[in-house]
Amino acid sequence: MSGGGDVAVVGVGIHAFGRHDGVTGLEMGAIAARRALADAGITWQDIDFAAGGSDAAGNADTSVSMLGLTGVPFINVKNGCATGGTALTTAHAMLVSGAAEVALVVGFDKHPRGAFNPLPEEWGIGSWYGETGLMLTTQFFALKIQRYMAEYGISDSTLAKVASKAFANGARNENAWRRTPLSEAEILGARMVNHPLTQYMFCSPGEGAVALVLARGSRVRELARVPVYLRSVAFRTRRFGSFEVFSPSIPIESAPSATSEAAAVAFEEAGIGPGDVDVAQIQDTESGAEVMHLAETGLCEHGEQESLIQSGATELGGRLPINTDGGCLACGEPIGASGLRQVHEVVLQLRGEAGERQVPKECRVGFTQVYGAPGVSACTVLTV
Amino acid sequence: MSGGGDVAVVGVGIHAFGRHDGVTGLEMGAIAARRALADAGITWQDIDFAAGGSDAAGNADTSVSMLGLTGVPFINVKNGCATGGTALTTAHAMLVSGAAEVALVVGFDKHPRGAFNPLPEEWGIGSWYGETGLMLTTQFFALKIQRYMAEYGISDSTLAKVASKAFANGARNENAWRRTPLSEAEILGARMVNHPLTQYMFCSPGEGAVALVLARGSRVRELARVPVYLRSVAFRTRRFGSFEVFSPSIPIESAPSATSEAAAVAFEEAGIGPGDVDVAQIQDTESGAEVMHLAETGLCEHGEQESLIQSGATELGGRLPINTDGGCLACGEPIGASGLRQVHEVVLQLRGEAGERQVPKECRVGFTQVYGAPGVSACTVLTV
Amino acid sequence: MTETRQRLMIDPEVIGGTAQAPRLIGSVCARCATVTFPRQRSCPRCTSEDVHPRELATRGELWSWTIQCFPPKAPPYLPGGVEEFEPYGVGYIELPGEVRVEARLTESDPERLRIGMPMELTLVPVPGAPDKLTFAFEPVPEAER
Amino acid sequence: MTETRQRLMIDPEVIGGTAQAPRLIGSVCARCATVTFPRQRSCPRCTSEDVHPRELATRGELWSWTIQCFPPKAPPYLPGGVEEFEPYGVGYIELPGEVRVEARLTESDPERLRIGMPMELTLVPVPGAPDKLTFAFEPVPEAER
Ligand SMILES: [Zn+2]
Ligand SMILES: [Zn+2]
Repeated sequence: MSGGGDVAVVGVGIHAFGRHDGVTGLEMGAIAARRALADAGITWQDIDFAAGGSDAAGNADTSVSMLGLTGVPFINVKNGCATGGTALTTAHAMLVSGAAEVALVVGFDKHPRGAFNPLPEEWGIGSWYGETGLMLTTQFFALKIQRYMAEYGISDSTLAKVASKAFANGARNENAWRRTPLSEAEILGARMVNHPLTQYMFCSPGEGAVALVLARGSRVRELARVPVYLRSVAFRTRRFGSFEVFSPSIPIESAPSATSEAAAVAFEEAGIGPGDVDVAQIQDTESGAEVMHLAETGLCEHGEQESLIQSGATELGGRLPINTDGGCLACGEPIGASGLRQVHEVVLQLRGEAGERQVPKECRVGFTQVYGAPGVSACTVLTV
Repeated sequence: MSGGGDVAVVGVGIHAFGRHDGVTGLEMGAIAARRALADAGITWQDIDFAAGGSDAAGNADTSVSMLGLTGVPFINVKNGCATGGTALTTAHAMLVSGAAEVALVVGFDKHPRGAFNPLPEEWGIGSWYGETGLMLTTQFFALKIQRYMAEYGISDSTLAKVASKAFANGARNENAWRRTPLSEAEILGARMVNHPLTQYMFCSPGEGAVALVLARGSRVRELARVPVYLRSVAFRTRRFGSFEVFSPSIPIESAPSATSEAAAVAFEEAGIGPGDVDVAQIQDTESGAEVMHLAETGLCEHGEQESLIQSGATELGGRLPINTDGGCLACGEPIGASGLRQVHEVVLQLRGEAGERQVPKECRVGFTQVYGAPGVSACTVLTV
Repeated sequence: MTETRQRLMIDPEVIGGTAQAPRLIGSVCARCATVTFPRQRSCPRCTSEDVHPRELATRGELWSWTIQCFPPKAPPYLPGGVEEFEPYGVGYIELPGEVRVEARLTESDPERLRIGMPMELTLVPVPGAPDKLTFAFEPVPEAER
Repeated sequence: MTETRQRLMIDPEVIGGTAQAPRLIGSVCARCATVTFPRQRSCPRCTSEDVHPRELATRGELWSWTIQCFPPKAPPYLPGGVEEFEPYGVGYIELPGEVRVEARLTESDPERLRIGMPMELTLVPVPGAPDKLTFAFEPVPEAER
């Protein structure tokens, strides 16, 4: 993507994740937007393009009635869990194309307890699929990691360690939802949801909002204390043969996942390799997802996760800290907000402003990866 | 928008509008996409970016399971009636930014009979608004045109003439839904819906799909028999003081509408004036909308519509043919498809391929305008 | 109005005052003086968050009107049960120097509505929930104009 | 199986054959030979529209499995009424040279499931709609392997 090195995140804002009775998703989005604008030292009138989305909490552009009716072009995007990534992609393209100089992206959601009730028809599948009891994301995750564990020798202990790390990091994040550390034994001993995944290995539908202000060219230096450059943003849909959610069948011939491809493109466009990454946020809808995405993104080899995670390398003080804000497991999953939360966290880490959970080593290169049904993955590379 | 003159529509495809039992909205979208690809002489594998949307018929990117799992980045947009316009804006930015060379946009929808059931909460309004009986788009249109008619001297006869023209044009369009001509008297004498608007002055929720293939640079000349250049695409949200749907109050201080601003930007970026337009498709959710949008877009002065329409200037053989395919009134409104239908029709007219409804004069400049709740307008200028 | 005393307002954030003397609650911006209805947390004109509640004027002029000739869908409309639907008037009333407010009208005869006529705030039962009251505007009688 | 004779398949586009000898209906691409399930109008691999229905093999190997330990939401699930929810197995079965098919398993004990075990197509009542049949895979008895 030409000119991408010219675009930077110049402001970030977040509304705490969790449960917030009496505040709508749209209001959380507006609050996050105001915080991002304040962080950049600008006002809503300075924004000349906006993109945003939620999965279940209304049309993002409706927030103009709270932020101000400035006439700004505002695109609503809707790509499941990858919504934040596609909002970012859209804003990035508008900046690079020259159509905008300062853009805002916002993602928010507010899911009722135990939400996520996809209907087969919306996914192009017959109603028999849901009626038979196959239309569950948790099943998909379990089936995928079960096979992966058998192929690559991943242990139940490693799944549990991913979750215990998430809750340890969440305990240091004032914007996280689950802030109580849990031991590996507590996680393994919890209620089984879908073998091999127990209750604490899954994230829950939640609430929250994140906004980012992006700028290009000379506006970056005007606005940012510490500009964090968006070196690339890439997203891909699934190829034939990738194993994705809500698949009544999968081909025997396998293909790289959408994540593998998006990550490869993101690294290539940034001119930076996975080995250069100092800190990363990757989609951890459940423990197994973090394990598999570690290798799919190129951050390690397939099978290497077992030793990497068991050695503590992905913890805050490790060689490759992953999901330093607690990820989806500790923050919960407000679908529209998750992808932007990852970028928000990487920006804080690269600025050295992550407080109690600041990675102790020097961080110059960050990476994010968000994955959404039915096989959409969006990755970014960010640098200071 | 820099470089916009370099982007052209190189393929168009449509699935007939109307009622189509047994075909899903997603399938209609895939059919339209295949026709657009065939029109451009390429296949789905040649597309390196896609954007699309529907309001109520599922996630556009799901259609990759029908079109082929090529890994293509596919952004779903959702901006009400302006969905087609924002899909086009997104694809245009991806092309101009250099992130893509050949892009597909697709819009489709399938609304049940008498659909459109907006909930106040989704629009950031309290539930009292709907419970009191104020949450109806038809009311808004009636209230807006009632005031406009009093201010600018528009007659009931002019409202009826807009509708009778639409049905006359629809009768010549094999892809239209309502193909039976209706006289001015029949339209005026029909059931009153919201004074001053009768049954036949409103479009109905419907079904249909449209897809376009866009290309930039050297790919345009390789792919298009007759390239139709997308000289500009602009969209704007409402400003404070514009009178838009679902407004519990409107300020006394008035402001230009989102349409006025989007149209002005589109003309400015194209370097073409409203007086140069040979054929235009503008949002005619009901007769009054066409009347008001004619002036808001700059195609005539406020108040001039009465003489313009009474003189027949907006008919197929007139000086400024409007909604030559029958518009929303004759085609119905599948929300996600409407904005792209307008571009599809302008492309046919500029290519001289509109068959029975081809405008008799030479057409070199086309214009489209789509408007959606809550005050989003998208305009394009197209030339051969 | 006596019989309405025990009834609840459809939304006390929107309608204040008393059943005898209801007031619509809007907000006014301390920075730019813009008046909105219903109450907003921030100013849609200047984006200031320094906005305060304000009871709006109870009289104004009819700025536009229509007749709702068919029953709205439920939800969001509260259906009137099985009894027959009665068309009702809807309009925007310009409260001088404040804002134009959308409301039901007590008058539903198109022959008796004209742009510019004086209108006054009143309360009417919520259709389908007659234990609740919502606001409406009624024509000011000739004698009181 | 006798008692299943009068029951309807949950979707005759998906399950063919007879109640005694059911077959899953997929499709095969005339251009690239890719097999899909359920039947598609076009080939997800090569995008050709020259695809034809095909009855899939009835035996294969368990490629992955899980146990559904909690009741799915309804809709889309057909609820089993008030009786207690019974955990059920779910898996992908690799039909050799064809495709991996997702299905309910008749076995729901995790100790008795292992990747690679031989499985065979059968029919089971649809939970909550026992007048209808859906497909499932059951372990092939040791003796028949
Ligand atoms: Zn103000
Ligand atoms: Zn094929």
